[in-house]
Amino acid sequence: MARIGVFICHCGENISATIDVEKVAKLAGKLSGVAYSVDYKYMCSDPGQTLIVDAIKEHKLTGIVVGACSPRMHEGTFRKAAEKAGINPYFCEMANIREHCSWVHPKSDETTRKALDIVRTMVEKVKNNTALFPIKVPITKTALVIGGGIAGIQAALDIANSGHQVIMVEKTPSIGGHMSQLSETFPTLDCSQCILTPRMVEVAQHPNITLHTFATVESVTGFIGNFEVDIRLKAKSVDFEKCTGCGSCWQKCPSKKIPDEFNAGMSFRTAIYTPFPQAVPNKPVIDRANCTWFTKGGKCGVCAKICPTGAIDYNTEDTILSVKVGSIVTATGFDIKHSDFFPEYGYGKHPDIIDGLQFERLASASGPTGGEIRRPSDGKEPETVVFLACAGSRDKAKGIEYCSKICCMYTAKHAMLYKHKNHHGKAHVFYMDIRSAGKSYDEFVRRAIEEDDVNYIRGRVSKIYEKNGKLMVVGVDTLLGAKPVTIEADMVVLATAVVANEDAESVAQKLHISYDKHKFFAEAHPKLKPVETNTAGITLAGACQSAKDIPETVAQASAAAAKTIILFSGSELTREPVVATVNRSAAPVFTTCTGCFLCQEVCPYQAIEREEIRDRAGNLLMNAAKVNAGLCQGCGTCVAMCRNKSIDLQGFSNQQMLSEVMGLLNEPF
Amino acid sequence: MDTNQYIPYQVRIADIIDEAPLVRTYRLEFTDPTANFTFKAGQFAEYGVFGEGESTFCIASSPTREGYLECTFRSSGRVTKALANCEINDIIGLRGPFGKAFPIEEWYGKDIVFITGGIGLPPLRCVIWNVLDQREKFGKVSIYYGARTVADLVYKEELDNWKKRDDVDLFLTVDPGGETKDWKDNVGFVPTIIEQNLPSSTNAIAIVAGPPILIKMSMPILAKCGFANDKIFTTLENRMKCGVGKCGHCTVGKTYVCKDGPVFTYEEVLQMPQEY
Amino acid sequence: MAEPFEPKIVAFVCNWCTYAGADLAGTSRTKYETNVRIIRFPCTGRIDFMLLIKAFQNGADGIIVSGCHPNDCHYTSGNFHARRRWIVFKSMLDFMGFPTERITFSWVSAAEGKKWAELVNETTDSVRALGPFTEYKNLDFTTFNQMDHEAIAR
Amino acid sequence: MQDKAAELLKNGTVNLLIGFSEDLGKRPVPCFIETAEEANILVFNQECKNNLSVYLHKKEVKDAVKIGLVSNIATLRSVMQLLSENQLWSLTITYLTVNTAGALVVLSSAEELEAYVQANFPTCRAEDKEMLDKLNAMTRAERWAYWKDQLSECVKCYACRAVCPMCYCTVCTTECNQPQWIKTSAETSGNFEYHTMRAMHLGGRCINCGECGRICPAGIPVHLLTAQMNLEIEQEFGGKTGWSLKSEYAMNSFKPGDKENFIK
Amino acid sequence: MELKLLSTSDIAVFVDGLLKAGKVVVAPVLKQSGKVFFKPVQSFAEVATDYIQTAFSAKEVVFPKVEELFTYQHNEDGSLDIKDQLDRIPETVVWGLRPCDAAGFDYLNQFFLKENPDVYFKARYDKTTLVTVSCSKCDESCFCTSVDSHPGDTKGSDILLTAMDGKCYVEVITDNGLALINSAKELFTSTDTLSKEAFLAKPATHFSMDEIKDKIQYAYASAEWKHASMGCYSCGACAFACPTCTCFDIQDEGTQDHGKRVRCWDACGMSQFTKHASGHNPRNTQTERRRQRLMHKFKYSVENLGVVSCVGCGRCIRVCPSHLNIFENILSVMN
Repeated sequence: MARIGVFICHCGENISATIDVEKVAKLAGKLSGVAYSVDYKYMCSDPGQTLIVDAIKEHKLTGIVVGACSPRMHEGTFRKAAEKAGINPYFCEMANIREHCSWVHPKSDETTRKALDIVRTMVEKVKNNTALFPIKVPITKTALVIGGGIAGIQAALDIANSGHQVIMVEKTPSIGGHMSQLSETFPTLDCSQCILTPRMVEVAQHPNITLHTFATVESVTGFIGNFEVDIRLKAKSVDFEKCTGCGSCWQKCPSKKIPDEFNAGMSFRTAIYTPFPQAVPNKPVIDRANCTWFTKGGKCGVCAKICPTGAIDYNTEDTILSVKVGSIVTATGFDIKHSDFFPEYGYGKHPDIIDGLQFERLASASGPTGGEIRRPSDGKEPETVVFLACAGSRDKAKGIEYCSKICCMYTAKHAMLYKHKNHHGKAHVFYMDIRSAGKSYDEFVRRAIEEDDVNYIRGRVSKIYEKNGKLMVVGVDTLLGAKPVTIEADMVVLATAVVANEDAESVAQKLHISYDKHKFFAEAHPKLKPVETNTAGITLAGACQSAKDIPETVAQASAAAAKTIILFSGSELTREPVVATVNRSAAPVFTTCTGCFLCQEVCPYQAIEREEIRDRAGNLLMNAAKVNAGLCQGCGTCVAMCRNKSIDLQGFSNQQMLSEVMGLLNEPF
Repeated sequence: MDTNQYIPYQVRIADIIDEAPLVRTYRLEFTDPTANFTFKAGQFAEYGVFGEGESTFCIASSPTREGYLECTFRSSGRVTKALANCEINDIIGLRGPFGKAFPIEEWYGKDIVFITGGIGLPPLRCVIWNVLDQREKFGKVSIYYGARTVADLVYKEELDNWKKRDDVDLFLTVDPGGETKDWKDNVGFVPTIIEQNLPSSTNAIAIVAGPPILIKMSMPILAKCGFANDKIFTTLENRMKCGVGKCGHCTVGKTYVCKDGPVFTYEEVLQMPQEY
Repeated sequence: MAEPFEPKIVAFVCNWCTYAGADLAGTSRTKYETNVRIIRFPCTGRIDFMLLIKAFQNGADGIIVSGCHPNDCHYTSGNFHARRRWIVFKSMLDFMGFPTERITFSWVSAAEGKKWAELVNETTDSVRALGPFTEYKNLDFTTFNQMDHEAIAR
Repeated sequence: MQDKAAELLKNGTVNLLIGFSEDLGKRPVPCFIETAEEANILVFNQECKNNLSVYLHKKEVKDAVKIGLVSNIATLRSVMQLLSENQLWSLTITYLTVNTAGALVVLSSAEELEAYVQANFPTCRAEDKEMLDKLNAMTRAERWAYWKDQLSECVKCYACRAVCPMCYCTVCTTECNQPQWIKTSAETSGNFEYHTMRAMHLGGRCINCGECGRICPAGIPVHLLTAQMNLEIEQEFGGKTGWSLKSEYAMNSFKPGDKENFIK
Repeated sequence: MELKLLSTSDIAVFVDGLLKAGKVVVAPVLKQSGKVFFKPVQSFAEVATDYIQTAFSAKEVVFPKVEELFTYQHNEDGSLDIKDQLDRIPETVVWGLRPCDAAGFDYLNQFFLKENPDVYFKARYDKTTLVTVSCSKCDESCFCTSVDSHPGDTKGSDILLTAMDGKCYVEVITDNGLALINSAKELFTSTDTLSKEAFLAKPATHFSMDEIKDKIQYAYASAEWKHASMGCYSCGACAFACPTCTCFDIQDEGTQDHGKRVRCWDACGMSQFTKHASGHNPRNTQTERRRQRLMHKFKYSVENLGVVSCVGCGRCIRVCPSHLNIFENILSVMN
């Protein structure tokens, strides 16, 4: 048998007060396989550790059990000691006779017996321990940031500024995201673009950032530190090398009736276009779905003719760019429900029932109305505007139980902006509750109510219909005993629910990250890992995880960046070797794994891969599971799942756990 | 009352020699000094770790050297792993001796050719000692021994002093790629080495032990040298449990390797189904 | 004279919640019955049902299985998988007529030192009341060589 | 069926056909046919109960690659389950079965197989249901006595494992000896742990063909254990075994809302 | 060899008498599974009478499926105690086995005791008396007449009972048997005439040992083995039901400190049976394994012990999950 050393700690009085430590040490010494056993006042003290080190050397011990406090306390300490003595640190186990014994039981033979049982159990375990070595995973020190909104921008800049390479992928022709559409931001009412555009430019000019706009992520393989990503660069039809961004092409473009996404459909753009004046990069792309050249087969071609640098090339095609990155920040943002989602409000058929984003554009100086609040239908200044907070949100019936979080604030902002621009106008807000937690948020709402006398009505709006040119908003005022109220409005603004992007699910599947039932991406742990995902090396930033306002988004983005920078801080990633392994042996057995891959499902980390085992001639003999040590976190759920015990967990192996049970229940004498 | 063949002797591990990776030699002493345990070269025993089970391998020491017992094993299965974890002074179980021995007396005056590889040497070591201890009774003695790598050679010390002896021709070899830079002996598979140094078959006995492949490869060469099948001896190693011809694990056709063997002439082996 | 029966109880617990909870019970000196012996697993998901059977086979009178509350699993889903396993395992044993009340399943978080102490006490009391778990050991007296013992007894 | 089999063998769609022939006692015996000439020994009737899919794991069969499989619905269902567990990937199988109308049906692709199985999906066998109800009606002590008595007859011949298409592990837990999980000896306690283990491993995978119980030399109704498990699992978590080509194994998935009324 | 008469009504009296005398009586018992097993009984009332063949043979009485070889215990001082349980084996009467089973005992006796006597078997065998009942019924699996036996065969029995026309004829074959009779002399009356043939079952005869004995010599190479074994699931049902299969495994149960070493039935048909730790398996295919089993029954045991180790009880045929049929296999490989 092995040569185990047992070291029983008095922990001053903490253990010896209720446990007869001498007796435990003496009896432990008789256990089969125990070559040396001793008790000492403070094992964790320097002399205590020296005692252990010397004993290991002198008695040629193959493993040690320290009967003392919880392993969560001092396991590291004693493993170092073991290492110092020249044995593998994982041949050290702790018997928790303090927290689990001496501190919770009275002084008695029973307590002493329990202590001995605990020690014996660990002796049986350590007999079956094996030498383990930390797992090292190389790291590609380049980060991929998916999404060029404020979240992506913030994360990219933080990572780039720490000296690491960043690749940013944005699906639209320009970065900036939703924030660039906003007029002014609560609670400070400073101009959104004024604070955003410098950041956008910084991204474009940053030496460490490679920007790919009009591009999407095609596929992701590999694992933490070693992802391989294929990026689809959509055909821009414009050679950015040659293009100077002079703009003559889009000024001359004949197809001018395309709804402008940037202005939330409230104005039109051309087929060759830059989304907005401050776009980064400020160079146009051709929207092939709406370009006559492509829809009508080679007709038109004006832009090509007009272009002074000959940058237009109708023959460019999508290209796939393969990159290697070490970590991925997912900042794909969000979408909102549009007014067509609400039958009770006429499915958005009425042009003057608009959503929040549309109002942002109306209020924005760069918007279709140059910042004047005019209603879409006839361009008149509305005298009465009704704002509906919670349009869709917190509404089980609509399948959106959650709170969209930002609506209360921006509705107050909208009302305020309206009042500032139309001093005689009336602003009514229907709300369920006002949620204005956040630094100087509530003050902001109060300002809207008190200074800008916005009329807040607590209650829901049941329906909106048109009556001789007015929008009749029918609701109740629950504060006045559910008294029905009807307001004749000129314009209605719906603070529609924040929802996940249409393509959220497919993105998640490409990234192998999980998502909740609303398609928002799931964090690895709701409390302790709010930024990480279950796939090591992939982090989340911004509203793709859940509805967020700007400060929160920026904070999370910086957190995601920090996680990335931490990962990049070393040349390789070193991990505890407590990971699962699938057995392998010499031919003709190769492995006992039958390749049913039922274990793959239970792994929360996608750490179980498929390995094809082939003979010398290259014929496929069998498929077998293989654990990626870089991803495995060592929970061992797969081990308990495996019918033929082909997977085992280092440090908590089947042999070890069963030996513990047997050792515990079978007293030797 | 017949003796209970399932009750093991208790033997204490007196000494441990690490021969090669995973290969250990134990020197064993009987806890009961009165135990009268006598055996012949080629016999085997069942070595047991209580709680784990028993494993079969031959007795590697020679009856001509009394007072102790040696066994050499490679840890592969459950029992041998448990055995390998034993330390000096641990008590293990021993049942035996079992099986037929090599008819050494019949070989007096003859040349002896030992052919073996890897962990196949232990079964022959017993015979080799036996022969060397009464060297004068035999003719030429040559030993062909090889292993995968230098590290895998067992009984390194003995190999050295056999080499020194001028009354023993030792042909050492390691598989290609298994050599170290200071390796002076042959490189190549055992059969190749035999072909390069063909032994004479006149009035000679050949003893072959080792992995099945080695045996299969060597036989034609020996035939070429003119060894008759009944002049070639080998020892089979099938799975065994009881050692006394009851449990049926070791059967090859009608033959119980444990009691009818493990020592067979090649002629006898050819009579059997090729199920070993 | 016969000692009063003291049950042997084995606790299979996860490292992150219940083990830590038991540590907390210790650091806050919460006293409880000495009958329980803890075996530490990384996660409840790691606990193989065979280990429970083995424990009973080797003389355990009662078993506690405990881990993180749902959604608190350090590995996000280990305890969910475990829970499903226990649902099936329990009904399985029940179908075979096995006294499943000798197994206590529980969620004990790292903050619930007190709950841990109570859990141990309750379990100990109930198992003490159930008496020693002999049914399992007696199983073997149905095979031939064991009948010899009975024969001698007769 | 004989003609079809002959045809398949002749035109090389199938190298090896697994079906039934009869022995002197007119009992159906699994047979393995390699040439069209032998096809005339084939029979197929109510007595052909064996789940021949278990042979698909046999080396000799795997070597033949193109297999013809005479199947009853249980056999087909087990093949479905096996496919969902990523097995049989090296084989191309043609299935010969007889539908309820008594007509020969030939299925030559996994998709056809899935469609047929789902269209003819068997319910829990009446006799099993009856026994299960009987057992569940017993007090627990009675059930313990029942199984104790039954399992005491188990000799661990592992026939139940051998005839089970889902027991395809190259090394069964019973053969793992590092550590030794299951006692080798057929003492009742060891038998108990073996059968519990087997039931746990088959719950949610077993396709209720009932073979293990039918062929047990000691007449132990082991199939009831897995049948009961399947019922429980179906009720608790839904999903049917051998229903879909993609894995719907209840035991490697979970719902946050799974019951926990038994957890303190 | 004596011949006696016992009135059928006295059978119960006799058996219960044996029980009172403290003997363990192992007899066929009908269990809920509908199968009949040899079980120790407490009274004759439990004994099943109407059955063709028990599910398993009675070999378990002398060769239990689990035999405790010894217990071991490490002591505090490092010493080790080893104890066997041989002294605990009780006097046993096996009641109501079939002549084929008794013939099986005859083989077991030779196998275990002829060479390297097995003390555990001996201890049990010496304390066992076999009371056989000749067969009036048989089924298509029975083939004892093909292997030099018949439904009234006395081979291996201590006593053979043949029940006909309300009386029970008692053939006392051995001293053991005589001793048993004498324990209840009063129940038995002497008689001298017995012609039981008319009352015996007539199982079909498929071949004769003589033809086997020479044809089997060439069977090894037969291509038929593959067909004979393709259907084999490689379980141990046939071997465990067989009255003459003797293969076993030896296992330790317990910890390294204390526990027991047991031997338990094993089967040469199982894939792991001959497998080396290295993974090398001398009999790697089922063809080789089934051939080994059948050749052992009909050839090897004849060569080793001079007796066929198949008694024609037909159990292997009844229990085989895929209905492999031993005599059909033998016929096919011989022709």
